[in-house]
Order: sequence, then C-alpha cells, then structure tokens
Amino acid sequence: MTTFRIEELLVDVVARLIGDARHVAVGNASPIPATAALLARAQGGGRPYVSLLQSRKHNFFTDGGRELFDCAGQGRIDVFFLSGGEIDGEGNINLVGIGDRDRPSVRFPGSFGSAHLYYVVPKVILFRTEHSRRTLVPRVGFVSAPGTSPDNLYRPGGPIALVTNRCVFGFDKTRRRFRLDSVHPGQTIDDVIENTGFDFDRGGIVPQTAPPSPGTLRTLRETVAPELAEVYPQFAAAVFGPTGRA
Amino acid sequence: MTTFRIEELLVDVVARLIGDARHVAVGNASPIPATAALLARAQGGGRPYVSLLQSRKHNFFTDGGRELFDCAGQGRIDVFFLSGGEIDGEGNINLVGIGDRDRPSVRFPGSFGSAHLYYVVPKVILFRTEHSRRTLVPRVGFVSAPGTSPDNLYRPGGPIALVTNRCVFGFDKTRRRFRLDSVHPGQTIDDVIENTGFDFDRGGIVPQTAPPSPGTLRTLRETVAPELAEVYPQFAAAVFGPTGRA
Amino acid sequence: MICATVDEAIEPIADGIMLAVPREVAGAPMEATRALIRRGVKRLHLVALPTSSLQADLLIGAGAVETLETSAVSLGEFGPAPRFTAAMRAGAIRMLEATCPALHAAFQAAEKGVPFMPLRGIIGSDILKCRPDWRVIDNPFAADDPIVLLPAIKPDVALIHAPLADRDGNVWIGRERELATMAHAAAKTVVTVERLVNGNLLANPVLAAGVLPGFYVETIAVAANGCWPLGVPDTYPADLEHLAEYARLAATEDGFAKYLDEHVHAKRAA
Amino acid sequence: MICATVDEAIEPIADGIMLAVPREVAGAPMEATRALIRRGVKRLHLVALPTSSLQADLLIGAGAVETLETSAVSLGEFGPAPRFTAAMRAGAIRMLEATCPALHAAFQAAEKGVPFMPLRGIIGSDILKCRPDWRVIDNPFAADDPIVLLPAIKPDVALIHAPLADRDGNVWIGRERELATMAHAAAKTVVTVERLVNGNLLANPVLAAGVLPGFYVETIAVAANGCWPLGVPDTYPADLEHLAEYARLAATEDGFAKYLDEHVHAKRAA
Repeated sequence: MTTFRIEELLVDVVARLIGDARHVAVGNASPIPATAALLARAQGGGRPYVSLLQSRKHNFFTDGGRELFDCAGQGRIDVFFLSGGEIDGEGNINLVGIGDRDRPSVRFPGSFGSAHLYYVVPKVILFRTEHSRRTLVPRVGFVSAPGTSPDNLYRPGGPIALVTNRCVFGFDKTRRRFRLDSVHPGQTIDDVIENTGFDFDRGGIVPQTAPPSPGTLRTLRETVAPELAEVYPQFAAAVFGPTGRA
Repeated sequence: MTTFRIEELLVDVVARLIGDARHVAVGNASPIPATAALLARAQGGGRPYVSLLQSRKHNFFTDGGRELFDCAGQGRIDVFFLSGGEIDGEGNINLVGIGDRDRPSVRFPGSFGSAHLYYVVPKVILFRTEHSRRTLVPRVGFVSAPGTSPDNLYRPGGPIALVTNRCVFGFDKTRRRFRLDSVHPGQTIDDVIENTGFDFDRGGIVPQTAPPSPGTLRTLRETVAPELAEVYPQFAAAVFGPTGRA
Repeated sequence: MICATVDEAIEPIADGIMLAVPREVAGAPMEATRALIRRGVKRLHLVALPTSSLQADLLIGAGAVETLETSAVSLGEFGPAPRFTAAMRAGAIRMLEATCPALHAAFQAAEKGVPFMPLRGIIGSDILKCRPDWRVIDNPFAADDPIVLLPAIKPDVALIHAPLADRDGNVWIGRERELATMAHAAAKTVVTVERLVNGNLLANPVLAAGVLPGFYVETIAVAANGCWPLGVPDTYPADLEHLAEYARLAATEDGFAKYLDEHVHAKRAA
Repeated sequence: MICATVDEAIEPIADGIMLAVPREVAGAPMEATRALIRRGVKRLHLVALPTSSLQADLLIGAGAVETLETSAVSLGEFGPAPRFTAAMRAGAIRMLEATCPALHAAFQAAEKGVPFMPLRGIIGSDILKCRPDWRVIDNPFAADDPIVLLPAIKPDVALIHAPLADRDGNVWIGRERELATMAHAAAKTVVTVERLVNGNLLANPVLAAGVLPGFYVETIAVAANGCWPLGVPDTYPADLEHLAEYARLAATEDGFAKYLDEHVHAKRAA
C-alpha cells in the first residue's frame, strides 16, 4: 500500500467534496484547499475553473477586489472555502473574537467576505486543521456568518461539510447539525468525540476516510505540486519536497 | 467693427454662460456647445476640464459609459448641455414624442441621460437653435426631465439658461419661468414674442446680445477651430473654413 | 467555445429572449446582427445599453423586436432612426422608456446579484409613468427624501464585439467597461472579435487591465470588420457614406427592404 | 498637482478625516503612511477597502487611528496583526466591523452619488448588531424578502499607490479597479507612484484601459518602491524577511517602538 501524508489525504478529501463544478475560488492562506482545487482541475481535464486569490497567475479577475463577490452574487462561484477561529455545531463561524465586543479577550482578524459568500456560494467547505474543543465549540462567541438562515431569507448557499485533521463532517441543512461522515486513519470516533465541543450526528458504522488512490497521488505529486510551488512555495516544498515533487 | 457669424456669437454666449467651472461635459452632436467649451478652456488657460463625449481625444472617461453619470452624481460635472424636441416655459424638456404614448404622432429619439443629468449638474444650459412655436411650446407633450422639482427632492442641478438662434433666456428657478436676457443682433423683442410658444418675463429694457470681442474671435478662429476639426470636421469647415481657420 | 462561424456563435440567441447590446460607439456587433436577421430571429426583448443606432433600427425594421428597452435610438448626425420611428408611430413594438444611467445601474444590480439599485433624478419625469416596474421609496437614511429603485436587468444573452480574444476565451475590451458589466449581468455572453491572438491575454499585465475573463463567455467567433458600417473605438471609424445611404433608403419600407436585400440577406463580400 | 515630495502630497490628509486605503495586495502606499506617522497624523477614521495588513497595524500602533472600518486586519502568513489585536483588546480604537463586499458596495454607492446600496447576505450575522448605521428593509420588488442597505462611504481622502502617472495627473492602476472606485467615491485622492512618464497615458488605448483620469486626483508624488515592505502587483513582491521581522518586533509595545525608530522616524535610506 502506498504511503501518503495527512496533507495529501486532506487534499484528496476536499477534491472529492468539490465534485463537479464550473468555478472554484480559494481565498488567501489556504494551501490545502488550493491544492485540492488544482487537483480537481487536473482530474477534470481543465474543469473546474480555479481562481486562487493569493496568486496572480491563477487569478482571472480584472474588475478589482469586488469581482469575486459580484461573481459569487451572480451564482458563478460554485465552491468556496471558509474557516473560523471558532466553529459551532450549527455551522456558525466566528472570525471576529471572543468576549466583550469593545474589549474582547481574544480577537481574530475579522469576518472578511464570509457574511456574503457563506450565503451565496452553493458549496461552502469549512476547513480547519486544528480539531479541538478550543476551535469546535458549542456556541461561537460572535457569529461572523450563520450556518443556516430562516426560509424567507435569500440564501442559495451554505456549508456542505467541515474537514479537520481528524475527520470529515457532512452538514445537514434541514437538521442544522453536522454528521460524522468518516474518520481519518489513525483517529478513532472517541478521539473525535473527545476533541469536539459540539454534539453531532453519526450512523451506527462510521467508515474510515478513504486513502488517496495511487493514481491520485501521482497526479498530485507530478502535476499539481509544480503548479502549487508558484503560489505556496513553502507548503509545496514541505509536503512534496524541495523540487515540488515527492 | 469685426464681422462674425451667428455660430460665433452663440459660441461666445455659451462660453460666457459656462463661466468658471472645473469640468464641462458635452454630449454627442453638439458642435456649438463643444466649441464653446473649448473656447472657455482656451480663455481659462486650460481650465475647465472639457469632456467631449463624441471624441476619443477629448474624452477622459475610462470606466465605461456609466462614468459620465457617476461623475455627475458625485458632483464633479459643473456644466452640461441639454436640448429638446419641445421645451416649455417651465424648463421642462421633451425628448420622447408627441401624442398618444403607444402611437405617437411625433417620435423623438428618447430621453438619453436627461432624467438624471438635469437633476444633478449645477449648470445645465439648454441649447436649441430652432426658435419657433413648434419647439418652444406652452406645455411639452412628454416630460423627459422637468425644469424644477419640489423642495424635498434631491436636486442640486437644473437649467440656468436657454440659448436659441434669436435670444438668450435666463431661467428663474424660484419663479419657474424664463426671463429674456438679451436679443441677438438682427432680432427684435417682437420676433422673439411672435416665435415663442410660452410666456416669459422681461425687464423694461432688454439689451442686445453682446458681440464676441476681437480677442475672442481670434482665440476662436486660431486656437479653438483646429481642435474642433478633429471632433466636428464638417462644422469646423463650414464655420471656420476648410483649414479649420476663418 | 471558439466557434468556426458567426452563425454558430449566435446559436444561444434564441427567439423571445432578452438580448443586451452595447451603445453604438462601444462596438456594436453588426455582422452578428445581420446573421441574426438572416436566421430570422423573432420576438426579442432588446435592451440597448444605454442607446443604439443602426443596430436597433435594423432589428426593428426586420421585425425581430417585440419589446425595446433603451434611452434613445437615433442615427446621430444622419437624423432620426427611421424604422424605430415608424414602428413607434405604428405601435408595432412595446417600448420601455429609460434614461441612460438607469440602464447602467440596472445592469450593475444584476452584476452584483442584488434585486435593485437606487438612482437620483427621474422623479417628475414622465418616464416613471411608463415604468410601473420602477419603484419610488423613501430613502431610509434620511427624512422625506424620495428616491427611485430600479429592478436588476438580467439579460439571457449579452452580444458584444471587441478587438481581440485569446483561445482561452479571454476578450480584450479596453476602455469599454460596460461590455464587462453586460457580460457580468447576462446569463450568457456571445462575442465577436476582430481577431484571435496566440497566448493568454491575462499574462500581460498591461493588456490584462482591459480584459473580460473567459469564464463569462459562452461563444466567440472571429468577425473581421465586424461592426461595419459602425466603428470600433481606436480600431476603425464608422463608414459615414454607408450610414448616409442607410438613412436615405430606410426612410421608406421599400427602401429598407432593398437595403436588407443588398446588405443583409446577400452576405456582404468582405 | 505633481508634488516634489511625499510630505507635500499628503498635506490634504488632515487630522480627524476619513481616510480610505486599499487592501494590502493592491498597492498599499507605505512610504506615504510612514510620512503621515512622522508628521504625527491623529484621530483618523481609517477605512481599509476591504482589508489591511501592515498599513493599518502601523497606523494603529502609532496612535493615528480613532475609528477603524474594515473587514479584517492580519499579517497573513505572518500571523495576527499585533498592534491591531492589542488595541482591540485594550478597547483603544472604535471598530466598525464589516464584510468585504459590503465595503465595496458602500464605495460604489458613493461612486454613483446614491445614498445607499443593497447587498445579499449579512442578515443573521452579528456584524449587523455592530452596525446600527446599516438598515434592513423588505425588498419592494418581492414579498417577504428582507435585504440589507449599506449607507454610502464618502471618504475625505483616498490614498493610493500605482506604478505610473503622467504629468497631466493620469494614473495607471491596471487591474486594481477598486483604486478607481476609491478615487470616484472620495472627495480628494492622493497618489504616490513608482515613476512619472512623459506623454499622456490616455493617448495609448492599451494603457488607457488601466488609467484613472487626472481630474479625480488632488496630488501626486513619486515614491519609488513606495509600497515597501509590501509589494505592487506585477511590479515587485513583498519583502517577506522584513514582514517577519515586523511581526516579531510588533508583538510587544517596546519592540514596536523600536520598529518605528528604525524604519519610520529614521527615514529609511532608499
């Protein structure tokens, strides 16, 4: 059996969640989602269109910083990635802070585009490698963007899954809860329960997260890694080796 | 005394109405206002900025067709020119048509930007060479844009004057009426009354429109005419001679 | 996406759709317009952003337009647009009166994925009486301050012409930014270009500033001199003699039919 | 309008004004920012469209900011923005939370001369609780469809940096279109550029597509390498070593004071 790194597993998981899409956009400082989008494009023979906001070479917007949001508002962005300093069991994300609003005990950078993109992008994939009771909480201290909205609110988009370094949660929009879909190799369901601050659903049997296939690993290491090196040199070197190849 | 053409008189009249301004914009198919704007710029040593929408060389907009209107909405366009198939005594202009709206007896091209620019540009100069009861009417058949608005309506702009081939009317915003300011050489007050379909105010003595000074004519013929030739070749040739010089 | 012929490229422009076209000076795709008339396109809701000249007049005269939404149709220095004027006087088309910035704002609303856009002015104009679909509300940020709201215009197809495109579908539109807004607002965008270039237009930062990215573009076909007899900004001027001839002929039904026979149905030799 | 020095160019940026600056990747005018801090600018309402990194952190650390309006402040791969984080935890600045597209839309409202702009999303976010100046209305074009209205943001001054300008004040901004929107929205625009070029940038149609016309510009000064240690798109990259050093030093009050002494008050040798 082929050996692989956890990053390669996560990239494969995210690429499968992307599925069939026309346009995937990835924000700044998101090497694993960016790698997954490039993998999906390599496996899809050029589809989806991939916009990496951190890159000039992989960024096709020419109408200024607003174009990503306008484009998403038009329904042209099928997949986007969000994270959170805190994420709770209803899919609410907190990018602002914890404690008194005027003198917070913890301050995060800010909400970025989440309070718009979370509503209008059909497939939002939540990604947070640190899976702990510090990050996955019962109730976020500040709702930068809510996981669900009342039926009368215009909301074609929202979360479909939460990927961590321990497992993959699917999101059930109608039950407004996460569902444990698979546990990564080396992790147990108990590890997940112990390190998750919110309740979640799970079936009787929870499968192990499927490892990336040899073909996927080859594409990743031979085709994607060199492309990635332009955008995330440190990450590409660390995961795939100094030449951008494993 | 220097001889001059009626067009030169009208250009001089309009240039004086422009007065001190930062940015004058002139729409398409308006050779006399365009010439007046270029004359004002020549006399102002480069001020005002002049945007001739018909020209590429004298058009500084780079944000598409909307920029003129956005720029005017920002309060950056001080002077603009409008006309009308019909103009009435309250300064209402009709660029749409006469008669039943679904089967008009007369149809004009349409309102263009008048229903916005007439409201937001501080100095709108109405210009219509044909001065007759057909064009200057008691009440327009369709209000493309009204001469005045109720006090509660946001309206920093509006008409300041109406220039025709017979005279200059000033517009009194509070009285919502035109006032005969001067009559062109060769015309009498009776000519004006006879050919005007609306009532207007006038003082006891109505002066003759001042002729362009020799200096103005020199600037017009030597400096402005060559610039104009690029934008309105036929007009420049007709008024200033084939070389663009009188 | 890159089509062999203009006829192929215009396939997305079906009968009865809302079709957006640019103003006459921004590159009106006349070759594609003639191809549409040859194909016999019908019942268009034609939106000219914000005005039109020969393009709208031809489509109206050819009976392709059911509804016209624009701020003005005119041949400029060549006078009124004769087929538009005749159709209006005969009550042959449904006219949605507008004013230029209202159309720009309504396209920007669609571009931003919002249902409406506010605009100053308009109140007191009879245009409002023709537009029950436009609303007047009180500005919630001030007291006693009425303002117009314009519903978003989301065309089925935007039809534009540009100087250059590359094989990835990126289109160089230069200063004519409303062409990008039209593409952003429309579900699909059909493009004709003077020529295709090798390489990627986005690779050059100077060119990239004037590029419409390919992911907005449905089909592209080369149509050299494709705006004739109108011009393309900074590329070639309008054919004034031809436009004068059009104004002469189109003044009558018969003359217009003759024009169609000569210049539309009989495909013009380049 | 063309100034001899950056100090002269920034004169319109008075204490207490609303100052708009671009996002960190669009060309943040750092030389002008250091000049403002040397001059001791105070009580700014700083609007970063839509986010900021070193520029906002420096101004906050230097005590120049009274109110901050932006969607996020971060040093990206170098971690949290330390002076911003410290000021927030100490309650030292007034924070107006936002989300990126809301700021873009609010600048576009000012650009269009309208009092507000609608935007989807936001409802249900606690950002609304921090923004009593944002309104929720029922979309007049639909039933039971709440939507947010954002009041226009009209900065007193927009401060931007670009690669090129000509002596008529035309500025080449390329793809960074929000720099044009900022200039359109602001009462005055102050520009630093890498270099001045001869001739008129609008004369070349390819360059013209990326030009901000001079009539929006109040002052221009040359500041070669003027975004250092941040980068200018397609021109030069950020100085990652220096940013790492900043993150290290700015983690403490004393370290930040040391940074100011070394890199701001002691004018950096070019």
